[in-house]
Amino acid sequence: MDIEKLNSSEATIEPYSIKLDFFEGPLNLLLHLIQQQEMDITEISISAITDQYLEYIELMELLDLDLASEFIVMAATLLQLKSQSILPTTQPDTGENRQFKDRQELVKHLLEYKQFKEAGQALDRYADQNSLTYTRPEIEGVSDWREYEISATLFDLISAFQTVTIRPNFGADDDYYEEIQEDPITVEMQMDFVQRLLTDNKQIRFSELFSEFGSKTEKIATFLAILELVRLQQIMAIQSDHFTEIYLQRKVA
Amino acid sequence: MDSEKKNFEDDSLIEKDEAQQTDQADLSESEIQAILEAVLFTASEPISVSQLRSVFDRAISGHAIRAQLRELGQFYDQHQRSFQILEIANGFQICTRPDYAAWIEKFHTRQVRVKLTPSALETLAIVAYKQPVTRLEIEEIRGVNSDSVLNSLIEKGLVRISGRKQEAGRALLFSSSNQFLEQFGLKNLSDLPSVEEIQEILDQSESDLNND
Amino acid sequence: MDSEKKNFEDDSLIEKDEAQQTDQADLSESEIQAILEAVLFTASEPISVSQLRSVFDRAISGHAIRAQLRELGQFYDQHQRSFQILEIANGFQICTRPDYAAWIEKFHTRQVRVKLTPSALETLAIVAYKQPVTRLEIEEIRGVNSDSVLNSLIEKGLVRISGRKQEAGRALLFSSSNQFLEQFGLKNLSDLPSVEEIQEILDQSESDLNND
Repeated sequence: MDIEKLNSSEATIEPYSIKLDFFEGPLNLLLHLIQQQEMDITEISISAITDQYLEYIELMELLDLDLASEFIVMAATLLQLKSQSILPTTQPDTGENRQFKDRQELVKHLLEYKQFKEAGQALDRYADQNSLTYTRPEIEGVSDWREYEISATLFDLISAFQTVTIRPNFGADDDYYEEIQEDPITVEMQMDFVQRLLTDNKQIRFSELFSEFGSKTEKIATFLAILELVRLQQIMAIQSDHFTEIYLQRKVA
Repeated sequence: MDSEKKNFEDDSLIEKDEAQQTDQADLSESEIQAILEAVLFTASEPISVSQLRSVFDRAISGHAIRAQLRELGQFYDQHQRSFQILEIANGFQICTRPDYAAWIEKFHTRQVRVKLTPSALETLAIVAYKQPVTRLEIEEIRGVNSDSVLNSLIEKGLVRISGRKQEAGRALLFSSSNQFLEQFGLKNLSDLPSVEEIQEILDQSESDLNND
Repeated sequence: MDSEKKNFEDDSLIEKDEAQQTDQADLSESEIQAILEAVLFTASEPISVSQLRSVFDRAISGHAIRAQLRELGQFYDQHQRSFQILEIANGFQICTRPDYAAWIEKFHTRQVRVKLTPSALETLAIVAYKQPVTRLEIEEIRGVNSDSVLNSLIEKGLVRISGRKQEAGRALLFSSSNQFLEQFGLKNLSDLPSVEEIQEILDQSESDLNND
């Protein structure tokens, strides 16, 4: 992994260690990957899911996203489960530093987590429905319910980014860095660029934003700019269904 | 909780002449209904049966009050009024029907809708279904530190500290608030969607999206 | 009564274009009347005919709007609803009838008395955490005279006089009451969140705000 190299050679990106308050945990990422592969949770292949998970974590590190320690613990757990599945009988369970004893336990936990996640989504529909009924005017000030909307999750954004860059060994090409060192594109510039695009257009496709760019630094800068604008509540990322095109639009106050 | 309210009203602070004006002894059913309507009409939040009873110095039973509210709601339904009586957050409230939302929004500014992040929603769901629950229990299910999301739910008034675990550690316990019920349009906690209902709701929203 | 809430099939309405929902071309008179009712219901002040016309993109005449408002008012009168339509200050408003004023006032004075002001809450917190505590100690912490707020807490039964200080002066000591515990859903005093825990929550909220 060339994270250090990228950081040292890329001064324009380094100051942007993005703190994502809406960061979801490793279980959420696992569910995301399972859904992406259209797998049944009870049928998951530990080996395949571990590889995908690690690939994802690498990309998040490369983007210098503030990675919670839970993601690393989960990576270690998955690796242990994977080795256990390869050597099922000869490897006695040490039980140290891992969240789940075996695959079955992981599946059970994922199912429980999924249920609460879906309950949350159902409650969101209740809130939608409830917002259509109006009451008599309040005597005192109304409480402020505003919170930034993000219909597409962080993982959706990263997945979309993954598809517009070269996968899976994105950023591993040494020669490439020589070239982009000179690149003047900064995250600020891209924030400005995206905002300007959104004054002329009501909506833009996430993928279109990248198609016309050449270098990876530009793509990274654009991607980080999008995350930052979402965080600053300037724009919204909207996805009508899982794994479909993500649209960006200006956040209406 | 009811006992406090009883104490408040027993404390003879009510003016004598007011008591005369609001003598409930000879009220007819339709008068009771109209009084309930007037009280709900002037309230901007759900009012509990106990609160409504106190208007009548508790001389009228909760059963009778519910019966009148039901009749009132049926009247609004039959005459196709634009508002209805909803049972919400352990109380009753007059609200407009969803069909009129678009018209109301043409005149009044659209009400700000509860919009939580996916992490906040799943944390709220854990609190709502498993309450009372500790921070650690929430984190075990979510697999990620949940301090800031929990604090933001408390700050929004959707989650409240409801006590302490009696066991070792005496960790704080978290529960959902009445405001949670109100904002999500739930009668009470048993009104939370069941596993089957959740699936139905999500399937429904998916097919809505696909129809677009 | 809960039919609306659970009517998720209907919420395809949300997704549709708003203009479609508010097409005034094919509205019947009773639909116009119900829309006017919904708009007046959600308003806190009189609404002029011209403002009401704008809801229908001025496609409906002022004459027709007045006619519907008159009919609506007659409907309320005939069915002896507790509210009426009044023409005030060049506009229309739904208001409760004067007959119900005493009942409404009775309800709202109760409400106010159950709710605590921020200064009452602050004083109550000091009593709860520092008990037994003297009036002087409370005032030192709050930096303001706390006589009346303390009296009102005693009157509400949330604070009680629990004794006298053994030292010189023998000042009165104040403690929280059982009613306080009940009202806040606490089993006993050790259920109160610790000062550190409260501080943690407050710090977190502050840093959340600063991050915005």
